[in-house]
Amino acid sequence: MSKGGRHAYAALSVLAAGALVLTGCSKGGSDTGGNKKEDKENAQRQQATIKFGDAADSQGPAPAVPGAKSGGTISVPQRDSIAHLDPGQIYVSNESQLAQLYHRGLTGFKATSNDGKQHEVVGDLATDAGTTTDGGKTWKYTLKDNIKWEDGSPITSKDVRQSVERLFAPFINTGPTYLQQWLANTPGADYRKLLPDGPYKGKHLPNSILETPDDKTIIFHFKTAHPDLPYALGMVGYAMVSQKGDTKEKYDKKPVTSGPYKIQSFKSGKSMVLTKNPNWDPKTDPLRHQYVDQFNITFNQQFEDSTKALLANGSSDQTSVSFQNSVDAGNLSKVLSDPKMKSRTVKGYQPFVGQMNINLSHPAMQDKKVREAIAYALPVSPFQRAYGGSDAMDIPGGIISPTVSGYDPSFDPWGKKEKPAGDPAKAKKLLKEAGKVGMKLTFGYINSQEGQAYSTAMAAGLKRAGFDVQRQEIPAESYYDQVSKIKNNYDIFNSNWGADWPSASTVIPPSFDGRQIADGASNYSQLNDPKVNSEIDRINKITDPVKAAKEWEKLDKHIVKDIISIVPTGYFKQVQIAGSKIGGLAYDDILAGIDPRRVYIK
Amino acid sequence: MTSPIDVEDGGTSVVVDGAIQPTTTPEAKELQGRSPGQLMWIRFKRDRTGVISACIVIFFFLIAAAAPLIAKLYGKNPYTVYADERPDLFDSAGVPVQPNGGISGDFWFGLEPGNGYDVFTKLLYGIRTSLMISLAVTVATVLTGILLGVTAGYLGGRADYFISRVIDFLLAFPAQLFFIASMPVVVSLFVSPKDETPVYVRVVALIMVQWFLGWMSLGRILRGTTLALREREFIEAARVSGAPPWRIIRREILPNVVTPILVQGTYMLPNFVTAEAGLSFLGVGIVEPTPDWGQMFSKASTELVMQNDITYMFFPGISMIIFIVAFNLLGDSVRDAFDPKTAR
Amino acid sequence: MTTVTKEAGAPVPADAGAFLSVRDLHVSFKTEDGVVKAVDGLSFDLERGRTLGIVGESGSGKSVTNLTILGLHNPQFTTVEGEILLEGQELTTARESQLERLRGNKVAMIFQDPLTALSPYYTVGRQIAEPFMKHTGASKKAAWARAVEMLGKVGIPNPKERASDYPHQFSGGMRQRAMIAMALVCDPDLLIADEPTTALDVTVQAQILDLLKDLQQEFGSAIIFITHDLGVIADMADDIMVMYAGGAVERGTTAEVLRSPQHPYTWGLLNSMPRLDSDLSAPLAPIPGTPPSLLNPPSGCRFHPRCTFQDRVDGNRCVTERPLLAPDRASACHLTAEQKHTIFVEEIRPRLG
Amino acid sequence: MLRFLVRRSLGALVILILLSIVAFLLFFGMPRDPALLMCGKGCTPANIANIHHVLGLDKSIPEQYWIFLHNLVLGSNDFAQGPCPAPCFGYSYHTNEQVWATLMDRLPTTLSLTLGGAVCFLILGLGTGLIAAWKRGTLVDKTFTAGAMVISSMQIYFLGPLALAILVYQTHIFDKPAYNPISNDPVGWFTGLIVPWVVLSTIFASQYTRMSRSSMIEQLQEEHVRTARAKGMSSRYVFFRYAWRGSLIPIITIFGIDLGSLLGGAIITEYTFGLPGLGRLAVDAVSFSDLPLLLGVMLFSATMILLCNIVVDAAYAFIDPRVRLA
Repeated sequence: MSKGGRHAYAALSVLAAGALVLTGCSKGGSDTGGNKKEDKENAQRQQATIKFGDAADSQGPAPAVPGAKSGGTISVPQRDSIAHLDPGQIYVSNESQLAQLYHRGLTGFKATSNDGKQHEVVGDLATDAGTTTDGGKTWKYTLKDNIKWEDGSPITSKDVRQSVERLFAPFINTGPTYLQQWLANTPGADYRKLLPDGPYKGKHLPNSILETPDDKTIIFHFKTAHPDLPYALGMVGYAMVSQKGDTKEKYDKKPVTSGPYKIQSFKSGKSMVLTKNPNWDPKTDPLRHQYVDQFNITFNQQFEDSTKALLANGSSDQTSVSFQNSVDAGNLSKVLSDPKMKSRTVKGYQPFVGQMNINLSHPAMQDKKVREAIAYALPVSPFQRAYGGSDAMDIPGGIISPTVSGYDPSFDPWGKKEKPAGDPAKAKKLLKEAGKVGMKLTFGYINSQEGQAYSTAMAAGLKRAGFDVQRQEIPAESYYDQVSKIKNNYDIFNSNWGADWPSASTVIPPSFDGRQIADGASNYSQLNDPKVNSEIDRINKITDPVKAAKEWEKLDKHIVKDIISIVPTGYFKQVQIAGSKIGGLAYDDILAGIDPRRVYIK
Repeated sequence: MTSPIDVEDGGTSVVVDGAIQPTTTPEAKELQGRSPGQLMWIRFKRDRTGVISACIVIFFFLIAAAAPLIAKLYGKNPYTVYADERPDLFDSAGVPVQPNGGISGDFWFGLEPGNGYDVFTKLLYGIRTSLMISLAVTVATVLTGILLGVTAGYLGGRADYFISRVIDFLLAFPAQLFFIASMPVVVSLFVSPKDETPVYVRVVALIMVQWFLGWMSLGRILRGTTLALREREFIEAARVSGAPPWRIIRREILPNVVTPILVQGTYMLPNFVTAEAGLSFLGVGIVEPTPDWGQMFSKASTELVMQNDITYMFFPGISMIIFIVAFNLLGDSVRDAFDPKTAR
Repeated sequence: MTTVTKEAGAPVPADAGAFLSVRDLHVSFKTEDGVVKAVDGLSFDLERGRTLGIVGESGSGKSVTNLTILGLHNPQFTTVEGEILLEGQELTTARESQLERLRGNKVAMIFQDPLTALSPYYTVGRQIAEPFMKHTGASKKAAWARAVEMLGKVGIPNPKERASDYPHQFSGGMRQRAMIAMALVCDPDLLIADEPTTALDVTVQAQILDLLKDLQQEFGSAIIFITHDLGVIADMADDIMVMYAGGAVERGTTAEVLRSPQHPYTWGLLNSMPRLDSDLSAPLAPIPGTPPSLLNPPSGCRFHPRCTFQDRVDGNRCVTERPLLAPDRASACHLTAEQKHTIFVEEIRPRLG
Repeated sequence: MLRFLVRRSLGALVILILLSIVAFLLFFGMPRDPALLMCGKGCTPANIANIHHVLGLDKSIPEQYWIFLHNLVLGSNDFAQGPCPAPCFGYSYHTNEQVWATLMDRLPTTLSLTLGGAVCFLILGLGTGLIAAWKRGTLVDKTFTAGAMVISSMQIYFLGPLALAILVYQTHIFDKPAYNPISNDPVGWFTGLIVPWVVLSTIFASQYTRMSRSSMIEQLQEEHVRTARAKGMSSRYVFFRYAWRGSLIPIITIFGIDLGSLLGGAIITEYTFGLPGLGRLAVDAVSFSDLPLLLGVMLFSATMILLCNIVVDAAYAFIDPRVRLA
């Protein structure tokens, strides 16, 4: 449930290029200290991994937010308009975040602490997170009683079947593809061959793949074990679509909702009004509350605008909160240095980790000394700078970010925390040893404002170490399509990968499984290492998420330090602020922003 | 027939009977028999504003031409990322920690927020890029304007009709929109999207799109001038004497359209400079790290600069104002020198 | 009375009787190329009811003189010295508001090209009515009626309808009639007609001249008639003043000047004019050379570079000494009266036929 | 008048059709495939082909153009997203919104920016120009002329950020520019646009100062103006009644051009101030290879230019009785 969708990220970059402020920029000396403290917190977080909840955990209603009151209207300024209302099309984080209020899926991530840092996966429409008896090949779900669509009709397994089968239809093209690939047991986009027209031309998935023996029961059959299914089904992209109400493409404009709120009106690019859904029964829902009567959401509200209004805290702004918007970089130090204002803020990590991919398909890059030299030489400070400094970006260690189970804050293989601008001397020495001083290094960069900024500085850093860097711009919209081609010209290029759920299983396998190498696949470095492949298979079968997380972190270190197919460039962060009358404020790591389900008016 | 002295004007026109011929003014003939070029030069030299403006314009072209030399003497280049070389001068967001954008003895114009390029050399090279492009566009548009304008005016008839309609059509184009939309297209004509876009391709593309929508006004003026010249006796005489059209155009018409070309040219160039900078400002022109005037404005309009380092935006801003003002004044002076009758 | 002519610069008492008296007028313009002396020491007088014809080539200062009378020069660039007395009132130093009261009221002007001299943006009627309203304080309606009346008087058919036409809807002759109507709308005492017929074709020219004469009789105005056409002036003027390079070179009654001209320049003018009764084989003889630059006028007699008779003057006087114009019937030339007479009778008249 | 309108509209129509063809061809020259953008994760050639089919991009260019024209005039119900009444430019590839609706949605922003700015710069520019012409040669004139010269050499991309930095970011005197519909929030509408107005009108006004000054001075030298003075009309009367009227013609010509191109999208202004008008829309359309939107913006923009041209020509007839419309 993240904006890990690469096209979404590319699109965002384009938007950002248009003078939007994600680009960030902070005042001099705005580092508010406390990095050490954060590291400590992160270390604690490492132990707190995500468990699969049982039936008891999955029972509604959700635990009450302390001090919560009912009633009132919250206004929500958001920067980016929602493009999709059809759950199958939802992948981008701001859409997922809002969709928490009106779409429900089989499972969901339940915050087990009031700060939104600890979670477990529980059944949402299902009675539990899912049960498997064969290590993750077969998963059984049972629907709860009294679950209804907004029109009052019950949600049945027919709806679930419809929701799954329509994911194969051609018009569903922006949502996640895990479930489809698992069901079809194919990588890439070949899954569409399984049911090319979706359920609309009378064909359905056979019982050997998806079984719905009665109105309440759903059984998924996979050829290989997928212990992560409960996580995956918690994505809004796999939320339920009403079989009766399925209008194909038009569903994207007018979906049938099942959450505590229904969509009263939606004007793309402008506004959206959510009102209470009377057919939502809190007793069936372990995740959501219905404290507020109404949400008035307005789009195209830039970071500075929302920040400014919320800082001013006028009477109408007191009950206002943006789920998406960060505090704009210009106001960041002001907000963080004023205790009164700081009390209204929450901060946290976004799921993304920036990483410089080294294209292993190029012979020149297969020399480990060269890769090591790149790793030492590459400045990561430009990346931090381009996105607004230390309040918006952390200097990274490995590729498992602080919000993903297994993160190790002490991991810093290339000394970037000491020397964020790189270590050209060391790199030059390595390059000399390899006999490759002055070698050509083709650097593909995204043609966005940030991309231009950091790539020029990174190139300059690499040049100091003795590389002959050739920068090649790639249009932002097709950036990931270009770099994900098996045959591409780029020796190095940056990509930002975000976990789709807080398990390294959505980080390491997509990025490093050598058998996944294909045009458009996300193993950008084209790493095909037998040890890595076998480790991925081994860890993927571990059904205990806590144990799995430890193993993933070991593999992370192996890849980053010993194989060097990527060099991490940064952990994305943000600070958000709310009006003074907003209660229940929490930065939810999974949603990568303020949790909309628990806010209330004080 | 008499043309009374123009009292309102305060009369530079002691000029008497007869229409003013493009080649000579009767006054000139009477005084010393100087050629119009000499006469223009004399008038121009007398115009103090014009001479100062010309000096400023020449200064800009000189520093543009000598940018690499100046940078060498100064000991810096516009590509060094001082934010990484001298991290002590910047905070983590790339803002110079010293006041006034980090102006110091080392960095005369300070440092650029972000990657921390040296503003002084960046400005020099930026002026160099912008002037080079604008000069090329001016030359291209002038040549096209001459070619099509004179052809239309001289040939008349169908060719004239056709060219005039093309001019009308192109003038109805939303120019800026067209620039933005066509820049990627033109770039893609030269390179496949997978490859690096070399700087020269962007430069060529910028020249081409601006040229495409830049020549019409001059073309129209030259068409009108040629149309009028065509009816004049000396052209008629040349034609009757059997001179080929090409020769007539070259020997008789071109020398007589030098004035509008020179005057229009001096007005066009600064317009191309600002248009080019506008495109780079919108991000479709020259991009980082190639220094460019417009791209510096683009940088200046980021929140990073507007919030933290307002000093930075003055360097490209003031230098461009000086350049444009000087060039426009020069244009006025050139026009006045050629045609003293025009009211100011 | 004929034109009162006195020694240049001689003071004239205000009660001398002259209606308009110009005394030693100097007008110069500052230009980028230097100072242009457009009028250089000009004096003349004019009585009520008389017509003074001013003849000269372009740039001889005719128009400038008359614009200066009305104060229509641009004060920023122009220096005016000397006196212009209208009924004893000094005009060169008069305030703009005083001049405004005079213009179109006591002194009116008719310009050469009625197309450019009439505003294209307003109806003819309005343009005629405007000064009437301003100077007489008449109502809009009364002024309009007056405009229609004037249009009728100058011979525009259907004046009621035509008054609400725009100038471009009029023919050239009608436009000039409208100009005249506009000039005469306030019964001016002095009418300055600056080449009023030059832009018109010959038949219309004659009509306009007749009209002017008729109107002069009716209104009794004095007229200054500027032209370069001696034929026209013979018909119109009582007196003639010939101007060259900013100064008067000869003056006298029409008959005197045309019958026995005394100045080589006048001879030249007459020579260059075709006549119906002249021998067709006799060529016209234009004056050699071009008018002098007023930026840097020739020394001595301004006409000397073009004068074919300067060798008949003793010594170098034509080049060094500026000849003065004596009062009354006179010419500014160093030739003796006898020489003038002989040359005219023997050399010039035969050629004129 | 009617004949004039018909004739000019037909001419404009021809130009618009030619323009749409050029825009169409331009788009197909673009290096980017909109399908790539819409394809998302797990994109395969088959997927792209499918999107091409859905968008109608697999048809020949003339056919696509014909469909475009047909939809524009008659509307269409063939779109998967829903019905599309005429004038139908189709649905945006990127936002899935009706292009016409998007244009109409953005129009108020551009309209507020442009018309508000135009009122300011006309008053300011003509006013200062007239004062300078009235007092020509004096210190006031020289100050105005020099000031206008310098300001008109500034560009929106310099003065805009400068004004933002000083008035908004550093001193917080004004709000960051934003568009609030006037019907919802008249005060917010005003305060949100005041900085762009100031910048826009300063730069444009300086040009009008120079133009109206020189045009006035030229008119004051006209013979008919001299005639009016010779009639004894007061300087003020002559200045405002006679000279001013004639000086309007070149000003109106330029104003028509300026207004037309501003209404068609003040690209740099909107980009500088982050205002979501037609100019921003155009930039977005290009960067997303959004053909329907691009065509919509281009044609709308050109229509504005042509419309203003026609209005200007009609205005000539109003000012100058010599001009007849036919």
